Amino acid sequence: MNMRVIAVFALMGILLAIVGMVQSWNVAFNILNLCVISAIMTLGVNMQWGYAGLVNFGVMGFVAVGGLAAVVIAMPPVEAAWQAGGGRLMLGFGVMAVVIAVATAFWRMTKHRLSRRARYIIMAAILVLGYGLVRYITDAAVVAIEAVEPAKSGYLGGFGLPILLSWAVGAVVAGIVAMLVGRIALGLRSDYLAIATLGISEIMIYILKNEDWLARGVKNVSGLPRPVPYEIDLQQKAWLNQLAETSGQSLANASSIIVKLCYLSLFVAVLVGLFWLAEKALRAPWGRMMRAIRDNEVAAEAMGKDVKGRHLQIFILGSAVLGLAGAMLTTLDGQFTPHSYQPLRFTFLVWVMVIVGGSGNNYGAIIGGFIIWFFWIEAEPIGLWLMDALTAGLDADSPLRVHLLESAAHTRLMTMGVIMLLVLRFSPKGLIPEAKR
Amino acid sequence: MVDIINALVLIANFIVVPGLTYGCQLGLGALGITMIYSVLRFSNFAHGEMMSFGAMTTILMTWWMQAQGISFGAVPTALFALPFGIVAVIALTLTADRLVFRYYRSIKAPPVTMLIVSMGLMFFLGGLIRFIIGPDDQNFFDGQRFIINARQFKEMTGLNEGLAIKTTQGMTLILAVLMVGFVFWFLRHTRTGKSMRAYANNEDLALLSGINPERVILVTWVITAFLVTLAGTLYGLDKSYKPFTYLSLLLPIFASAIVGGIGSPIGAILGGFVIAFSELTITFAYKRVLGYLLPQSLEPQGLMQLLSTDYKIALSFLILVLVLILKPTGIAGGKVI
Amino acid sequence: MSFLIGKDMVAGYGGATILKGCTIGVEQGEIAVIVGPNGAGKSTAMRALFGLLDLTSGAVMMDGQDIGALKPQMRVQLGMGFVPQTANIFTELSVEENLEMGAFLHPDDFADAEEQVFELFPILREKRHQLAGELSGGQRQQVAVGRALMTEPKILMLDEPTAGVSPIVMDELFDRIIDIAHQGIAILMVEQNARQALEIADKGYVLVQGENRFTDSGKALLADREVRQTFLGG
Amino acid sequence: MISVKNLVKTFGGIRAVDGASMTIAEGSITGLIGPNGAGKTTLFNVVAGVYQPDAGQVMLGGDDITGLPPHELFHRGLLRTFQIAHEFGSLTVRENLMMVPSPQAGENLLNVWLRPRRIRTEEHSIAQKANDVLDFLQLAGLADEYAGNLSGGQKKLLELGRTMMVDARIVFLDEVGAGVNRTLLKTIGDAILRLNRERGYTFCMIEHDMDFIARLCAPVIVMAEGSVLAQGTAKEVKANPQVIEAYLGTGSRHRKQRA
Amino acid sequence: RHGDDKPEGGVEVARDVKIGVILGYTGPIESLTPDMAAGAELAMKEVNDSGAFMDGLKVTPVRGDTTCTDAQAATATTERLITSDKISAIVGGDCSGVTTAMLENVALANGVVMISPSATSPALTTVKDDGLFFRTAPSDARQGQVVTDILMDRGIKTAAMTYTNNDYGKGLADSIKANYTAAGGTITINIPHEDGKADYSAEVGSLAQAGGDILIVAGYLDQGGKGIIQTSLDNGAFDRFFMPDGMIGDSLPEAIGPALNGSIGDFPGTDSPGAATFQSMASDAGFKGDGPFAPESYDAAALIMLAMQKAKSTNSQDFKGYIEGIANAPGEKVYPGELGKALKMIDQGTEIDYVGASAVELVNGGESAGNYREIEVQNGENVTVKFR
Ligand SMILES: Nc1ncnc2c1ncn2[C@@H]1O[C@H](COP(=O)(O)OP(=O)(O)OP(=O)(O)O)[C@@H](O)[C@H]1O
Ligand SMILES: Nc1ncnc2c1ncn2[C@@H]1O[C@H](COP(=O)(O)OP(=O)(O)OP(=O)(O)O)[C@@H](O)[C@H]1O
Ligand SMILES: [Mg+2]
Ligand SMILES: [Mg+2]
Repeated sequence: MNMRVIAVFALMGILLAIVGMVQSWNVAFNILNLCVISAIMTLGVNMQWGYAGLVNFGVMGFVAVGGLAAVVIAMPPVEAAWQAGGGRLMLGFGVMAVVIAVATAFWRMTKHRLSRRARYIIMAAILVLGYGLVRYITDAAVVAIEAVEPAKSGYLGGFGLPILLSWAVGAVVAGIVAMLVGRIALGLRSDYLAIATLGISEIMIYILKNEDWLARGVKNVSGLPRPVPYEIDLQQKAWLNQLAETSGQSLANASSIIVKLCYLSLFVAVLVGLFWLAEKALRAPWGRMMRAIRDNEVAAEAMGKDVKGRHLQIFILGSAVLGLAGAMLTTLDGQFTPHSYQPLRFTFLVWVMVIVGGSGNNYGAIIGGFIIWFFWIEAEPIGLWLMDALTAGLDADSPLRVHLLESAAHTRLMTMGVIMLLVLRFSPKGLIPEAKR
Repeated sequence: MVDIINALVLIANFIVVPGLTYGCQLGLGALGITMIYSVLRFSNFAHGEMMSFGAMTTILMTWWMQAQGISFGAVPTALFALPFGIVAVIALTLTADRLVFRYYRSIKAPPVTMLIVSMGLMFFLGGLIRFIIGPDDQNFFDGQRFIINARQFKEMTGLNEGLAIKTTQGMTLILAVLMVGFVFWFLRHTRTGKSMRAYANNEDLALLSGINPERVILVTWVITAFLVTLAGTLYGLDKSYKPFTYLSLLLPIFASAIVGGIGSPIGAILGGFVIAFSELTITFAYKRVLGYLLPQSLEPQGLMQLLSTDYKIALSFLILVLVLILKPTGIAGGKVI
Repeated sequence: MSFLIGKDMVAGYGGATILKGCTIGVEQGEIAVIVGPNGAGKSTAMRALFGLLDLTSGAVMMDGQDIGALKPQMRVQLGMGFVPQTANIFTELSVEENLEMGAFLHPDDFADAEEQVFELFPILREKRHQLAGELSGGQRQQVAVGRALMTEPKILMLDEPTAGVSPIVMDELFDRIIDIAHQGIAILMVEQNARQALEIADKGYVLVQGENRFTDSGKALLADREVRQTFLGG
Repeated sequence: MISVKNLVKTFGGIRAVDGASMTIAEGSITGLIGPNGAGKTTLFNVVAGVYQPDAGQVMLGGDDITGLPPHELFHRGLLRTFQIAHEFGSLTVRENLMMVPSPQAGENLLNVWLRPRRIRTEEHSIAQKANDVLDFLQLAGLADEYAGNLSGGQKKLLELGRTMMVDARIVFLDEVGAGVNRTLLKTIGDAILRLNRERGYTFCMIEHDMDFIARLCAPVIVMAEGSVLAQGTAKEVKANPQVIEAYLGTGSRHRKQRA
Repeated sequence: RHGDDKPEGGVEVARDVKIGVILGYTGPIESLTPDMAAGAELAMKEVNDSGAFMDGLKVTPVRGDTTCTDAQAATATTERLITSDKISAIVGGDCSGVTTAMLENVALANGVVMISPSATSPALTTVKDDGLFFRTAPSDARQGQVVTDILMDRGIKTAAMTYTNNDYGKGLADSIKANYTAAGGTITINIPHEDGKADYSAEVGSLAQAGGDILIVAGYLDQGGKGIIQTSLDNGAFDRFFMPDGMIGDSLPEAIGPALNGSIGDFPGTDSPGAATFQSMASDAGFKGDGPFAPESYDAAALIMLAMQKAKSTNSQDFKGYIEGIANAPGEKVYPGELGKALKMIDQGTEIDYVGASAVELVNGGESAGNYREIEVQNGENVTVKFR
């Protein structure tokens, strides 16, 4: 078992090294950085699916929430927007909170006092009036905020704090969102839960796309501050010039590699920490309880386990990890673009990683993140190379060869598909299956 | 009186007809999903691409027929190319089963492994299709476009509002209803259908009853091939064929299957309608309808829209979540056929 | 040589060998009963006889022919019927559809056979349109046996058919089994209600840790003090 | 200890439990018998919180426990087994037992990360206990096997074993005997008696093996068609003509023929 | 297809120059990109055929996929093309999100010139780019004015509007709305639509109810934009449309048929013959030259090569400063198909003003200024009726 873990990770290292040598080390480190972030996402999903059997197809939404946190924490505030409508908007939120509080209080207090029908009617009235009131207050504020230099800002901006802080905030906010989602959806059975969470995450993305005051919507926020130095600043530094000269690298290369290594060390620190926590938990009675719940909820409930509560707990934890990964990703990208949160990229791909790696197993989840990300990026050159090799015998401008090379981009998808099928064929329980304890 | 009829026509034209069509399109897709789910026990994410593949082969065949000068007047040529598409998809599904799914069945892999495997197939097919026909839009409709169009309708009735019904809309509606009825009847009342459900429920016991699993699987894929080709082609005829849309179509199709209750053929169609009509009715601007119905003095100023179309898709998911909260196994109480 | 016989069967799951060369056989018109402690390999032996599990060595013969290479569905066609110990009904099919699946290979005389099952287990007639998965434990067991009876087998194999059924139904069931045997059908049965079962058995096997410990007529085993003490609960 | 009043539970049109009332006295071993489909298991499920009743009330001690979720009932000392075994298939047999005690310090994540020592000692004692139970059930050899791979009877034993992992006040046993070897069942019967006498467990058990019932249970409650048909000692019940008619029968034809 | 083994920088000893064509070949705009790439590659072929480029150097295109949405994949691809394939400049990216990521995370660090043929986001105007980033797609602000002028001149006072829900559509719609309202027009409704979706009946329903003399569709001609027009015509919601640049192309009138006659639009271009030339060149080469951003792609590639020629270097740092000068007046006007001539003129020291297929004019540190043609669909064809 342990041999297998070592072998698979060694293989991964070799693959990256090959990329480093054949293509370039910059590419290798670029891939590695995202491998690590992917591995954090898979850890999150694996907690939910592998430990507890919860199918969360809302990965995309939680990652996006984490990304939003990066914007809100790190971008400088837009003073003009705050002046134009910030106060009014906050007032609106305050009113919203009051409305919700009043509604819940009413619901609780009248439980045995009013007839069901009366309760529903009054409740509906409170909500509708509240909604109207909130909209009345916020609409004007939103218009005012979005009118402030719409091409450049048009949103409230953030708090201008160090972006690393957003990693923690992203996790917390994603956790809070997960709590709300979990309360609604966790009663559902597997496939239903999958689609419900997917649906909710779509809703979340739509909010991000359409509420411009929050993070500019589809107009994107770019130029997020970095936690690491900029390449062009590094290139001015004497020590780097020296280093580049001694190592025979070009200045640009050297500076990019250094930046990537800086990111890498941050990411790896997070991954190792999370891994330790997750591994501890999985091996403790807590993990045993979770697996028991996964196997048979009815029996676990009869053995005194609060299945609902535990489901919620793991849902929150896993989603928080996804939020953390989302904030890290946005930090690395330096921008927040709601459009990029597509189910294919963030839900399906991450699930593929978990299953290919081997669910219920933290090593498996991590290696799944590494391998699949690697091929997600390298499938394009591999496909191109394949096409070239396949048609090498053909005339340089034979129509078939031309067509094949022209459509080479699509071999990226095909290659990806074939690789997935092959891996799952030869280790159907994932590269590193769940261990017996 | 005329006002009321005008209002009704308005609603028919902008809500009922498109809703029925779109609902049926989703329903046909969802029916295929349900078919695979209820017999082979996994959510087939390659479904969208299979639909696309079916439409593609039909298109290629249509082009060929058109090139040979074969045409059928008012009826779209594609309808006659359809059988060839179906044969091609049968070949595809059976090959895919043979090369891919069979192995996982034999080792009794859990449904999510099958699901992920079908994603692998989705990637592969997606690439293959673009490879063959390219990523572009393809128009392959010929024949008569409208059963009745808005202008004709206005002239005929002398009403203010027009009503348009496209040939493809009529076709979609009829075929979808026929297919649902057939699948329901087949699973419910034929021996083969029942044996398929039995196989799905307890494979070992099915063996002990003398049911031949190979046959069950064969029949399942054949019916699925019918469904996907039909759904893919009708959709392509009505809107237009473009590989990428079939990927986007996957989500609403799954949503329909789930809302209706996955595993239930009737549920599939119902789910399709719920998704389609929730989008249409809630984002519809009722200004003109109310304009007809209310006295002039009360005529509304705003658009009278419950929710902006910005949130159209979010809305269909919201409905989905609401339905599931109220009825956790879907409208038709899934999993039980 | 018996009508159906598994000779010196060795089989297991993955690493563990469960059957260590046991032999089990039954004649036409005869009732054979297997008893033994939990985990002795009784169910495994039944599964091996039916081809649901591959033998490492040994042979399965029916009517003098080696059927070891046949798939389970082929054995069904040869006339073997089987009620497994667990997962023995189609939970998502109605009671009637369960029976119908039993008659999958001979749909023609379905109505008659169904009538017979309903006579044996009257409660099933009432529940015929209910999903089998919603039945009580004992009712499920009745459906399971009913389904196997519907296959009109030449040899009927039952793995603990009476587990969880009420005394009155158990008696009915045993009576029916005797009737069936009288029609010339071979019956092989695993039972924990061992005393009642051995009473009607022509032949009894005591299986321990995958090996034959005692083999004799039902009566003789019942009379054996050691057998009663260690395996039949005194 | 437990009293059930006019309990009703329906599934669609089927009245599975139809106005049943009964009390299970503290310290008793109460037998619950009745024809297949009488509603025994359903009654258990309602009492144990798996189903919400449509009408009626369940009291434990002096408290109304109607509709409480199962895990809370567990903490109040109410344990149950399942007629159709509900093992945790991908846990080993030992883990199946070790997960039972609740709450465990190791089920709290903060403890897991911050107080490993405490968990280790706790685990040690739980494992000890699990091993004892496994020895008793003759399952020790299979301790590290996945529970999913057990034989039918072994799964039933595991069901019983779980109730032995903690100190319960009342234990509901749903046909633990079905599929269990009769010699072993005798030993189990002894254990039940011992738990009852020495540790004061109250038992309520469904069983179709009348010898077993007669040996252990007093009183015996007979259910039929969702309500209580008769109640009394095993002997009384056996002699009750209604019970014979509905449940026990008059013996098998062939036995009568031979007699 | 292996890169030369010499390290980059220093003396140019390379036998050929590689230019990355980094666009979304898979993903939501996969149907637009093949023509865009073909446009860029056509320019390179033309240059190669002329033999006049930097003493006979050959230019090779290297394609890379951005997926349009996946910033991580786009950066990785760019990283690979720059550091492994050693491309000297980039035509791309396409969608604004990935373009920003490519620029900020890779191109800037490596000092490589990027000319995007299609990213229109105003945010890219102000991004810190070290003088490396340009685009041949016009910015939205100008187009809003042009659209307003056309509508007002034709006396159209009310309009419904829908835009594709990305930064291009949103930015354009905002700009149209602002200009049009200021000029006294009324936008009855302004709603987004998502590209690549299954059905647009709901959007069309709302648009129809709000009404208006015309429907402005700020989308893409083979994406949701087409779906909206088709659906509107099918159920009789609108019969006249305004189509901004993303919607103009022969394929649309072809697909929709006579119902589109009378609809109007605008498209970048002057009365220069560039666009027409490019179109016929494209159809000779077997691709659609009128698709959105195909001419811009041709121009992007052409500008890169002309600037290299002028700088006598393929190093971005050397030639980035010449791009704007070549694109703008004064100088000899250069049209598609004249790249060889232009290269020679540059060698001779003649000042040139590259007009190209889309009449590029770079302002604001690297954006297209945008001249527009007013289009009207007549007899199933896009006809230019006026220049603005
Ligand atoms: N989920 C359900 N849906 C519908 N009917 C049900 C359901 N569960 C039980 N029933 C019906 O309720 C009745 C009582 O079932 P229950 O399982 O309580 O019987 P029981 O007394 O335990 O029988 P047995 O001795 O066979 O275990 C049966 O007729 C059964 O068919
Ligand atoms: N799928 C399996 N994988 C591994 N071991 C198994 C599997 N099924 C059964 N076993 C083991 O094989 C042994 C014999 O099982 P079997 O089911 O044949 O027992 P049995 O005699 O029928 O017992 P019971 O009376 O309890 O039903 C048991 O120890 C069991 O743990
Ligand atoms: Mg057994
Ligand atoms: Mg029961």
